[in-house]
Amino acid sequence: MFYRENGQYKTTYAADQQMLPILQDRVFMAGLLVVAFVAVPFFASDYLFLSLLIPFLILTLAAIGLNLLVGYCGQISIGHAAFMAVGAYAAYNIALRIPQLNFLVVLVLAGLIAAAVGMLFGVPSLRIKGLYLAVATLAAQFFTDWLFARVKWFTDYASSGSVSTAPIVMFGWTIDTPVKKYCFLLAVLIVFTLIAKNLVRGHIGRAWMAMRDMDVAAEVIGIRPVYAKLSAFAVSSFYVGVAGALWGFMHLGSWEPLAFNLTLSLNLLFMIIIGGMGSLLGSYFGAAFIVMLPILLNQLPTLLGVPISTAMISHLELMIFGALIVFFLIVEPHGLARLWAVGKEKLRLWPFPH
Amino acid sequence: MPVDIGTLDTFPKLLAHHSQVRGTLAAIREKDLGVWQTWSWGRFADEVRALACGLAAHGLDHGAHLAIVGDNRPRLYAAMCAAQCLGAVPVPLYQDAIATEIAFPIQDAEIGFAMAEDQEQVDKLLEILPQCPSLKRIYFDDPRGLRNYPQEALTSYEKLQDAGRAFDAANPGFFDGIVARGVGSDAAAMFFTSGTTGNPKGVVLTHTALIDRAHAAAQMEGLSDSDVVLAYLPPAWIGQNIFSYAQPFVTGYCICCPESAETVMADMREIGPTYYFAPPRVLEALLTTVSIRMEDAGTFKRKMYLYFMEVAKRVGARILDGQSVDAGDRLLYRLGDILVYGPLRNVLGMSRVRVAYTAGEAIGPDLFVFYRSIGINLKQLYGSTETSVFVCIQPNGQVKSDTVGPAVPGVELKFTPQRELLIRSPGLFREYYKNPQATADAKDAEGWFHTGDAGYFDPDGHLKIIDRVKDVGALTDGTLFAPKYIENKLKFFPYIKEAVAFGDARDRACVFINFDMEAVGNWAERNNLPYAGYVDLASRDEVYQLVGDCIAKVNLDLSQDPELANSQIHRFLILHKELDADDGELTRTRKVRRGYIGERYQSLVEALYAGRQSVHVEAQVRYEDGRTGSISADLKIRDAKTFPVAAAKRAA
Amino acid sequence: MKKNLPTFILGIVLLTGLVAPLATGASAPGFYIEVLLGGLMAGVLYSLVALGFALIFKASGVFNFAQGAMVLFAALAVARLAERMPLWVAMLLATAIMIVLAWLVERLVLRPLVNQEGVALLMATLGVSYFLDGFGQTVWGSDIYKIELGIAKEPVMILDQLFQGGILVNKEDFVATIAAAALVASLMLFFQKTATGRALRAVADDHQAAQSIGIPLNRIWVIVWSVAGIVALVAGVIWGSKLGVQFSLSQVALKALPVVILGGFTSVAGAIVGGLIIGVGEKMAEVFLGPVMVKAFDLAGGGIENWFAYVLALLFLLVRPEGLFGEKHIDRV
Amino acid sequence: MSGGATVERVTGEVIIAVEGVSLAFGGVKALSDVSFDVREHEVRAIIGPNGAGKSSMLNVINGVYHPQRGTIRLKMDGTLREFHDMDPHEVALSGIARTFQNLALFKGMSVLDNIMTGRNLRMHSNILLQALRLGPAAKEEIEHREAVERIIDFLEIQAWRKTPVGRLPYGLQKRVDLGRALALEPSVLLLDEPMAGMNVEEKQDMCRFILDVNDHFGTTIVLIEHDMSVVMDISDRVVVLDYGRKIGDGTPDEVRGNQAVIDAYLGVSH
Repeated sequence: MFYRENGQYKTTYAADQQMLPILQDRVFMAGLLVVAFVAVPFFASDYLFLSLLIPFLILTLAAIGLNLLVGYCGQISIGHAAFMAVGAYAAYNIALRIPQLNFLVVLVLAGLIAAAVGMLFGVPSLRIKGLYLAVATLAAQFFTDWLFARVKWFTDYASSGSVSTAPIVMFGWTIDTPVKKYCFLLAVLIVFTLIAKNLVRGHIGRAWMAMRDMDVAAEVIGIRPVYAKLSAFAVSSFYVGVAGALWGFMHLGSWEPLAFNLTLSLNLLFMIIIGGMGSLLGSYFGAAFIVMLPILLNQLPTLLGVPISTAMISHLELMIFGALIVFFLIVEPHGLARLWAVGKEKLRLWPFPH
Repeated sequence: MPVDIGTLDTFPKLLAHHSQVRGTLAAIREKDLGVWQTWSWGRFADEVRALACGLAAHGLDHGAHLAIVGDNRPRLYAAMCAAQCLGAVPVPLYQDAIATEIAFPIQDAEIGFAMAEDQEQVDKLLEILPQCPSLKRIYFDDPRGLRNYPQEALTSYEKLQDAGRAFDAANPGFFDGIVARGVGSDAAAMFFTSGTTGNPKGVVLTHTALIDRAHAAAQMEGLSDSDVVLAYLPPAWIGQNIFSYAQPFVTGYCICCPESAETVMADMREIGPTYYFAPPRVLEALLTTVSIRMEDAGTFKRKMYLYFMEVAKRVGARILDGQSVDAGDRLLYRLGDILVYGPLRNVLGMSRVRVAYTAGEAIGPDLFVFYRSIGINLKQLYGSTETSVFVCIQPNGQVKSDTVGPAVPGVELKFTPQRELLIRSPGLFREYYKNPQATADAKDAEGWFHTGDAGYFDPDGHLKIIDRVKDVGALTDGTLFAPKYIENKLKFFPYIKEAVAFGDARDRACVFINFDMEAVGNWAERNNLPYAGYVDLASRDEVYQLVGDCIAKVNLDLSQDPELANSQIHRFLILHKELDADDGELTRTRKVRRGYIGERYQSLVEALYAGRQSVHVEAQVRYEDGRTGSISADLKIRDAKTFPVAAAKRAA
Repeated sequence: MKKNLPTFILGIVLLTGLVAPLATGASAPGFYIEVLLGGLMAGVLYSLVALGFALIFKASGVFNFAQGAMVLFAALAVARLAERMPLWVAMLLATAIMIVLAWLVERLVLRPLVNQEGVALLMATLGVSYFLDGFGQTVWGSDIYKIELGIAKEPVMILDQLFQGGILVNKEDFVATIAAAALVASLMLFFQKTATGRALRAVADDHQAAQSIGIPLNRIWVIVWSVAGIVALVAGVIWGSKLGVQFSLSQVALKALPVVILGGFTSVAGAIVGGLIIGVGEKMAEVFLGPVMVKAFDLAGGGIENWFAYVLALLFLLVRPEGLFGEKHIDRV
Repeated sequence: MSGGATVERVTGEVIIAVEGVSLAFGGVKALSDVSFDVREHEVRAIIGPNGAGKSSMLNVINGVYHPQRGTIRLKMDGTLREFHDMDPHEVALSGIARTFQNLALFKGMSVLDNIMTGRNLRMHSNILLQALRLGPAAKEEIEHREAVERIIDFLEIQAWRKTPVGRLPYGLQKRVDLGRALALEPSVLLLDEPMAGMNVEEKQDMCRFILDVNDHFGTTIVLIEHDMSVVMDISDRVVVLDYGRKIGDGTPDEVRGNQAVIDAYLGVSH
């Protein structure tokens, strides 16, 4: 309805291949960025930042990471929180042992370490497919759970096994208030989203998708499975590792063993199923959904005046998540992102239905 | 604004001018390899120069002809101009014609050179090569599939240009000299028009004629080098060529060639032309797809669409004409523009259209008003190959659905006593090629071109074309009777499929009607009217009522026009069978053969004029399953509602 | 033979690990056998759950992640029902509930997703798993419950004349193991000898062929999910009586996954052997390897059994992706 | 197909030599002791009844299956070299591309991206450059896009370049499959039943494309096809397989006259 595409013709491949080829989309995106960077910091409350926006930004980053592997490369993982844990503990230890290091460097190093570990656990993917891989990634989950709980070095010999981080100072800028954290995370997320977008529309992204859609054909036309799969594991784990470090430093601040357990892994998976596999936008939707649902469930009964116990709420949450997963897999396997795309297509064709 | 012509009296000189003044602006775009590849005016000039020199090197002389066979392609347009540079005459031929059809022009004009688009066209030319001894060289644009063709006559576009560049280097000053020597009175192009009988005639148009007309129209519409045109019709038709060659040369605007026939709609949406031309059949087909696609929409969207189209019908055209409309309607239209008209224009690729023309045949008022009501400035124009198109154009704000507007500056119009339209204009053709007899028949000594069209000026001085002059007759009171005009008016109603009007040399007009089975069938279902078939419906009073209403509307319309008010339809009957080309009642192109029908159904005609209320017929009919049978029926004859002329005049 | 070398090496390493505690004298023989028996008992339970898992995979190609949730759900049902009625009635009732559940899963989840890729089905069972966890705790409660089988829990000393110190065996464990082993045996018989069992195998080999000879696929699915539900019930009751019925049961039952990887996905024998290997392996690792590692790496306690099964399966995937008894997969293009 | 000129194909040296290849799955023999060769620029057909081992033969040539016995020699750098257990992507690197009997397109991707994937083995910019889409990576994308657009143009599928392949009708999907293989700029193209399931018009188009590829790029074509009239029309030499054995080899006319072939195949099923 709002699209006026006449005259938006492309005379070069660069213009044709740009990220948002339609002017109206670019305008919309610019508006969204202004809102996110200017309006939100002015108007949002600390509660909103801490319970909604900050977790949303970090989990989106993690969901993008998982989506690169599962949604784009078709390699299932149900143990991705393990790589978050690797990222978090790596960042903790680096920051602890080399305190003068810039936080950005710490993040990148943590991501690289997570990427290395991810590649290690991705090696079985070269020999096995789909379902088998699920178990391999579970191994990563349970092994890291154990590793960080039991090997004292990782937790700096803290007696409780829990760790806490020092405040983050970067270029003389202390990121301590929720607003600052929000702005920093938003910037990080945008950069990482752009990078992910570039990767998936580059030849490596096509190699991933080819492996996902038809692996034998992909190999026959010259794609090396080793490179495609391991690079997907590496990039994915890098993203998730960075997200883990941010989760630890910016959201939790201090955390106990098992903060990155199977439940978190499964939640990541649910984000991309509900949001949309093989869609970066879907990662945003999925993360928003998973972050908001419990809050809504907590608020709703109070709003309606029906008292429900907290235990009950957490059970309800499980049931709703479970039912939604099945619902989405049956009704819209491509998730909310597909609904968005369909809506957009409808607007472009308005008033025609197709 | 179009350029000041001044001394730029040929197309090659105009090209040189553009390449100097707007050398970096886009001259021609083609969607190729996925993006819009662009030739600037400078590049265009370079291509033409190399081609012209190449053709010169191969022996194309002043006055010789270059056949151009293919779709809208930048290189083919460059070839047109290259020929003109040498004083040779490009002859664009229809790309979808079969081999034997293109043989005639090549033989007729003793064409020695041809530029073909691709293998398909080359194959056709090679096929007729034995019959066309004059044809020496065939150039081709797209080499696909031609790599191993052994024929010596074949040369690729690139090779031709290479030869040209070598020639240019060896003969510096040749090109500039020969372009400078060209004069406006040289032939610029020859278009073959398909006559209804006999061989096609080659219409020779001079540079002056084409440039003058293109310039006059461009000035009238204020075209400039920021306009954009999509070239999607056959370039061998002057209706495309004038917009994709002559006018860009006088204004410097950019033309765009679609990627392939399948992608025209998509390419149009991308380009969003600002200046658009479409014959009524194209507009009709577009409207049909709009309607069909809307049928599939959900209830809400469909209701919304219908509601706002009603609003548009009421006020849209008036708003476009700048007339006063009350505030409520204006607001409603504004809302409709957001919800329906704007998106619709976008999907049709017409968001940016400033000026759109339709011509070539009569356009139904509903169709015409549809486009205008959604804010597209669609106008009618009148012209033909012989007149370099632009004879009459409806000026902005003075658009009517049944006239073609006043004469474009520079054109003189008059009528013979038989109401045949005569035209004198700088845009007239020089001659029919090698056909002095036909030339003399068409163009008299004083330079008036006899169009063969009958018409008159309406009170506002707009030209109204009603029929071919040979079909126009007169009622016994001496007033004009134009059967085709009346029939067309009837056929614009969806319920009426065919109509046959009688009245020549009679005291009043009467018609036979064939209704449209599908439309009336649907109507009957909607109104819970059970029926067994065409014959059954044809005898129903309800159907007579429906048709009678249509005729009444036509009569009301006719009564507004002092010239035609006496031709109001007084009586009508619905034929018991559908007119059929197999029975000789229609031509193969589905035109009614009025004379034959009049003879065959003489008893019916007589009954109409005898004032009887019914007439008995027995006739052979063929059923859908192939069986034949005879029906005998009493056809009803009804009087139609007519309107007094005087009252109409008061209203007007 | 060359290709089997890594498998061979892995086998040698495992065997060495198995005999090392005895050979190095790190453990007394009696204690060693006690641990071995404990491992075997746990292993039988793993085998049981893995069998249910393999059954579903064989018949419907579904990698049933909800197996753990089913165990928890069944155990909760029995525990809470048994508070109001005799245990055997509770178990019968819970069996009925599990069959209804199987039917619902087939109707609401599998049927709409028929012909989907394996990964989508796996994710669907993740959804089922979440739903069951939530639903089970909503209906049955979320505290720790007990199941009393009415068998003495105090350990009994046996073979004390053979070894110094004898071997301590828990009588309840012993009975439970026998029961589980009996169920495993009867499942095998069911599979090999009955018409339904053969039909199940036909479905596994070729869905279309099975349908064309008149086996209603949907009913087969209900049957295998019911069987898996009953298996989950038995496992849940046994574990529940041992560990208490609580949320962590579902994670214990998840170990069926590495078991089937080890045994080969569609192999019944593989599920049994794999279960025993994992049961024994992780118990041995925990008891004998654990202390060594704690000392060597300065760990805060053992807990190797949490990951041992998975890492073992992972190693197996690397050297022998088809598992011990699985068939090699050939890609058709 | 082309009206203007019929072109005599000039075939060159042996480019693929299959010698004594045997392949079995478990106990089932798919190929036994098959030998034949393919010459440069020729159109070589492999025919035979269903289950004759035709697809297995292609799979052996391009490394999806590794034969238990026998050798495959490929021409590289001007000489025939023997290769053992080449992986499919190595075969692709050596200039052999293929299409698939059952469409094996990447369903989640557009026509353009599917064909772009065929360029992957020619794209080398590293992951960091791609991540930032810096100079060389962007330039590479554009260069290869242009190559792919030429293929799209060649196969006349411009109207669908951004359509997800899953939405295309079957005949067009087959064209995209061919396009993806062409994107490799192969010296040998293996076509596994390129015209299966097509109507007459689509078959004609596909024939034209195959011959144009052979003519325009000088690509050697090895194709499996069931439609005998097509095989006889466009191929230079034909190999006939039956139950995994070669029972005939020669020009279409020779094969047509071969009694064993007539018995096994032509006479019975067609």
